Amino acid sequence: MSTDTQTPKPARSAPASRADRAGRPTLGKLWDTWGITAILALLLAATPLVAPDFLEFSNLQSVLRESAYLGIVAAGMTFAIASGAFDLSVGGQLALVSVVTLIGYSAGGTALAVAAAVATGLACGLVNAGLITGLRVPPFVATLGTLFVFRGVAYILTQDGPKTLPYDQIGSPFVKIGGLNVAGIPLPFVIMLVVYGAAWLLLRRTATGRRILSYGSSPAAARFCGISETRIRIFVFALVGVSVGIAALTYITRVWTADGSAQDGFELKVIAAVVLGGTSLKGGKGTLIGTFSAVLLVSVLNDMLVSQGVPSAYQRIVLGCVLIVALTIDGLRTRFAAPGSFRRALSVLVQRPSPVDGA
Amino acid sequence: MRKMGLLPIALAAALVMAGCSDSNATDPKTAGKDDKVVVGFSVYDMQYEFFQKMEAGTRAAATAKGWEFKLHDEKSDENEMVTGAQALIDQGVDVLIISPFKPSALGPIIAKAKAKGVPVIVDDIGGGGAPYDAIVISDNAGGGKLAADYMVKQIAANNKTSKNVASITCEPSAVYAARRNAGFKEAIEKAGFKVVAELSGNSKAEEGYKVMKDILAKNPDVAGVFSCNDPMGVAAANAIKDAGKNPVTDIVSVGFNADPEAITAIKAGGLAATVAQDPKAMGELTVKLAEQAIKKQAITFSNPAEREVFNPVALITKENADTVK
Amino acid sequence: MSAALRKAPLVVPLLLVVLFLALRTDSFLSGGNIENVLVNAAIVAVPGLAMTFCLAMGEFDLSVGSTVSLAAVVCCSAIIDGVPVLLAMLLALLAGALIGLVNGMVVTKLGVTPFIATLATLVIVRGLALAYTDGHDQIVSSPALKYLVGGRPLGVPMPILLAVLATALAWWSINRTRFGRWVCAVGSNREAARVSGLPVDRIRIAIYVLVGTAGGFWGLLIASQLQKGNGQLGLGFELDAITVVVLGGTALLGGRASVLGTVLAAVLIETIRNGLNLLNTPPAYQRISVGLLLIAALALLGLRRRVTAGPATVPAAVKEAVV
Amino acid sequence: MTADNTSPEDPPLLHVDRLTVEFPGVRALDGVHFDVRGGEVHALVGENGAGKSTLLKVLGGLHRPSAGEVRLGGQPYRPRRPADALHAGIAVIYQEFNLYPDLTVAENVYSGREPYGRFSRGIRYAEINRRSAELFGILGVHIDPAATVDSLTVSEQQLVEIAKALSVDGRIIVMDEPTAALSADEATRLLDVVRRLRSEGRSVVYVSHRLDEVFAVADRVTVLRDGRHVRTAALADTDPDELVRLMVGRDIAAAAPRAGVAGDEVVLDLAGVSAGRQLRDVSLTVRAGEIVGIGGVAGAGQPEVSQVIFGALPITAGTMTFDGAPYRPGSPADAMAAGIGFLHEDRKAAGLLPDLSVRDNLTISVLGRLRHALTRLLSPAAQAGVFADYRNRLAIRTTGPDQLIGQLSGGNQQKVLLGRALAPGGRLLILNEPTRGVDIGAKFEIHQLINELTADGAAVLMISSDLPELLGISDRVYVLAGGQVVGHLTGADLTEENVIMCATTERRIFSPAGV
Repeated sequence: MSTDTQTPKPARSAPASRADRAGRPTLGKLWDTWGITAILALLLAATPLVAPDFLEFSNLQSVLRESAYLGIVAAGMTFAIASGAFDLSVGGQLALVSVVTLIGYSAGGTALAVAAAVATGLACGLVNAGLITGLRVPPFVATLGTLFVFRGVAYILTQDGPKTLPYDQIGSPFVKIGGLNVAGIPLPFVIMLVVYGAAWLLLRRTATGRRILSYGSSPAAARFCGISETRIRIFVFALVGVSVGIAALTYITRVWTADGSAQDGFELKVIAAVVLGGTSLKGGKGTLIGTFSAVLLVSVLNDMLVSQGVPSAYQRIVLGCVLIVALTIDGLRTRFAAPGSFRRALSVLVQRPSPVDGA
Repeated sequence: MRKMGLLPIALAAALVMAGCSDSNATDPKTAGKDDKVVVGFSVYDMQYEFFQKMEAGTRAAATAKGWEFKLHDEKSDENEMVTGAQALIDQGVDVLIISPFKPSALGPIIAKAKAKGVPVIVDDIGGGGAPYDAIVISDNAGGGKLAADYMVKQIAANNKTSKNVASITCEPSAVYAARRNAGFKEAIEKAGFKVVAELSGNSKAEEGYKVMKDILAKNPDVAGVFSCNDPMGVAAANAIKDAGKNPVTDIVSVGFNADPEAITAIKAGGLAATVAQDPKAMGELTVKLAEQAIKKQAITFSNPAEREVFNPVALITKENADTVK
Repeated sequence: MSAALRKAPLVVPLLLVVLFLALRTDSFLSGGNIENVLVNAAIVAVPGLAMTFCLAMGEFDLSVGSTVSLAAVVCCSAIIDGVPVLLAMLLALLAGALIGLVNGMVVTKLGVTPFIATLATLVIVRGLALAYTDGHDQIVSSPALKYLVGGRPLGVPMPILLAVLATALAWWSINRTRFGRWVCAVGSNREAARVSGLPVDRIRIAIYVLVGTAGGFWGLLIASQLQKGNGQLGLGFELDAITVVVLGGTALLGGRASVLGTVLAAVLIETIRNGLNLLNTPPAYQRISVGLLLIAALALLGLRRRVTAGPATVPAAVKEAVV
Repeated sequence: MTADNTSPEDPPLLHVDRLTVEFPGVRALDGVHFDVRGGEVHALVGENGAGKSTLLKVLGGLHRPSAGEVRLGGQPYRPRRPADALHAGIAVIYQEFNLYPDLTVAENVYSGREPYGRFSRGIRYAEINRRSAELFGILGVHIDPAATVDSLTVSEQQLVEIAKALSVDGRIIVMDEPTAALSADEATRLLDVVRRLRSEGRSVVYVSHRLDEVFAVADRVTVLRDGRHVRTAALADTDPDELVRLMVGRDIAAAAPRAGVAGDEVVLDLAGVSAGRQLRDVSLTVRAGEIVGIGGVAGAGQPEVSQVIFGALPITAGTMTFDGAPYRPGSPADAMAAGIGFLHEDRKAAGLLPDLSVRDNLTISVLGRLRHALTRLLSPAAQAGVFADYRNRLAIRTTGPDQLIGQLSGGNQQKVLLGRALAPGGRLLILNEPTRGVDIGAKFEIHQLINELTADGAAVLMISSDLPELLGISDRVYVLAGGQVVGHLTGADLTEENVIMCATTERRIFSPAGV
């Protein structure tokens, strides 16, 4: 090829070609928000065939009532994960808050119990936040540590036996929280809906929500936008704590008892639900709609497996596989289709190795 | 954007609607008034052999009576226990038998059962102070006492002069299992022994092994060890063996439950004794009580104050190990 | 001395704890008890070392606890079926390696974040162990298997011997060999590793296989102690393994590893556990002590970083997030 | 200048023929021709988005072409992964650093190619440390091969990247903006290294926005625009004006004329400010309507000055005055509240919020005033209004407010971040490297915008390592060295020579007219 032959060709308009790159809502973008909801819808559509009993009214009520405490904590956790951290201590928090709430109830009735739940949750969140911002412990380790500590304190408080709602309190308004229905909808689920409504506003329609997402997306950049890391951390972990406080109210009024071992492994369930919903563990993104649907999906699936008499060993296997499959779709999408198409992902699956990732 | 927020709510509403339309079709009350008696059994955790046997006994007895048997597995989770047991009641069982993972969580279940007029028979673990109709329970404290009496005898037979023994407990939340250690302690102290170490192995074999090693380091002269369950009991006996001592003739090791691994170990000289509960018989007994409850017949209680019906416990040693099925 | 302390800051609390226990109990310093503590530490240190590689690579493996259970089940049921003990042990290790391979493939080829992928296998593998045994104990009586924890070649308990070997190997591997440096390179900046031509996916898969195999080995040690396998073993062990690594000072973000820290942390945790038992402490306080220890160690690290580090300048290479 | 060791008739060493690279929805390269001869320095120029980086990534084995062919030494060259490129003797220095902050310099340089002992399997550290030191000797810098990379300055990290490429001993070395993070002095030395590589018979593909460098070192130049080949020419046959015209497809003036008029009102005053060991006794003044530049070699304390003023770095001595009042910000939030806008020099690491939309990226600094008075909820309309305002004013090319910022070109990203700095409407703007990694067209627009701002009475403090920019639009320039002010240049003293003199020698020049 000789040195200077090419003369400038009339170029296509650059903005037009750039516009192709990422304009319309793509399949990928839709999946981000609605993917898990779509799977939930599919599952529900299949229920009449697989598990006809599922659609019985009382069963639906039971599923919704039972989802609430997981769902409410998952809403709080969505903020933590969107900010780029997660809270491993929620299991310990739930145990401790539940124990303190029952102590509060026996000491001062419903009002004190509700106040104790929210206050204890908030206090747990602030302890985490203090360790993370004040002592600079990474959130993973800080909350792993407080998971042990909160559970330990709950154990100490229940050394003489689990705290229990006495049976003669069956008529008290506190107990009603877990059992009452509002227009046929279980009260815990109503509380969960309210929590999600508020959380959605907080994440999407407030400056704080924007700042949390900004911080999760790039802590360094957020700092130079005048966003205080300390305030974000405190807010987010306090929020998780309060969500546990609210969740504990719906939990304890349904189960009536708590001690240090309550809901062992709860933290992993919550994180799995949030991630299943489409919130990225890397931070910067959060979808409450996804979390909501994921919580229901897990509950519905669990209920169907239980009602169909699937042994618990196989229930585990099914739930684990669902997690991997859902996240695989997500992983393939974010990995291959950054500008938003499944085409390359498919081509890659057919002809290995991928052009994006060699080795 | 606004639509996005509403859709899940709409979805949930649709879900509830779907439920509404169906709910008239199968009214639990009518289902309950079929000729065929339906019995629901909510079991602690089917991963454990003990409860597998209990389930087998319950199922066999119910089927023998021509009842329909519905099973629910609590999977060692109080939330699943409440949800699943309440679901059984919703499904219209005529009587509920439950071996509760957390007895203190029986309240909401029994409240729901009472509202629907379903009697509740508790099988083992504990009653949590709730108004159940009857509870079939192994005599935990009595079992601990059996273990202590045997241990005293065996220590004497071993020609040991040490008056020190150890006790390994389940997780701190297992208050009913703790009665075993309490019964053991009371009886053995009466016989002039001292419980020099009372430590938790959290019901796990791994931790039972470690804890026994710690006990051996601290009190090498212990003459016996009682464990709150067999996985820990056999593990502790293994730790004793690994320390070069004999779990029968040096340190009298006693477990609780008569799990197959304990029976195997006793036959092989790897464990001195265990306290047998008979989960199968307990299951059968609950079905008998359930029938009485449905027919509103009076139940004869071993301890009327707590509406307890004791299922006897028995000591299993090498002599009678073969008799355990 | 101060340089050594900076490399292994856990020495200080360890010495304090040892001193305290030596004064407060008469049995802590007995030869049998020290050996007891060291054997327990060795058993958690070996998988901890594998997990050190994983964290140095900036990733996690939560499935270890279930791997322990499945490996113990595989080994014991193979022995029951008449498979020679050595072969049964090999099968258990293979099972662990296979779980690691699945983890590695799911993480690299399917692009699922490690936290979630291994959380899913944690659930699945335990399900497999339970389904396979149907909840029954797989009881064996095998002196050959017992040798793994009970043997004393050269008068040293086998687990300690193995842990010392593993520590030396891990230290050399991670600090001095290509493979180890590649692992740290991937943990430090995965994109750069790819551009530099490192076989990133193969390295990641290799680490998951390593952790899986170590989990299998852990299962063998437990099976050797208890002479049985079942679906309930190893519950929560994944957090034990991660705890010793993190307490040992290996950065959660990857890129750096502290092999000696992991071993010291294992010794420290087991010493405290043993000490609390010698002092007849109620179990509730044991949990709290581990939690507080973790927080305290990392808080000290954080404070030191804050004192010595300058202002927050932004590193040129953007670190990948924890997961 | 011209390559004597090969004649134009020889088959080229590397031949890129009708290369097309497609991503879903985008054609990044469209039938591009490009060739490199043995022992030649071939410059590749074009605006951001022209396809240069894509071409380099094909050569480096990171992208695979959808059509066309690459031949290396006459053989088809189809790298499937970066390792293949290295084996074929092609070393690429990408614009983004690819370093391991936790590993040592030598480990970084020899990553993937470490020599190791046969039996011990241990890496031969003595050897790689020695060889790394030799490479730095060639580059004329002292960097400890055993130091970890996170302890290095940005320019040192760039030099490690260069050493990495040199260590490959490749036939073709590809450099993408290698001088972007280097001081003028280091850049000069790098150009010497490039010449030396050529004299050794190696080929260099040199990508740069800086046409002066291209003319200083290259034999031939290829211009790309919108993913297409525009022209390849010997340097002797072209001139900067023509290249700029070919790159942007139109004529533009080289530098925007200065429009602002410096007033007398002092907006910002620093008196004897120190910050740890990084800044010592810095005094400077910025007046309304003025553009004040800060120059110096990399690592002399320029970003630290800006961070002290913006409250991101604590001040340990001295005083600051802002708008006539004592000023001591505890955090960037304080500085923003006081009325200071800030642009960070590292767009990728500390500027962009990559998961957020362009609208959110722009309005994040003013969310507080976009809330509904009663509900305190954000008003989407108000956000959209602010965004539309700056989109028009800064001519941001985007498909819409919801587009993710990562999908914009570098220049447009920078405009969004400028909008973020401007939106609070403060009196003082601190602009760190306002046009780094920005194409020529956008650069011109940004300069114009800065001018307009000062015409409206804002004060601008601009830190730039791009000397023509620094001298072209600043009214006055402070020169830093070792965290101290070593020069203050105004009027006739404001020359490239004086800045370099102050920054790199003991001489200090303080223009009498200033302050």
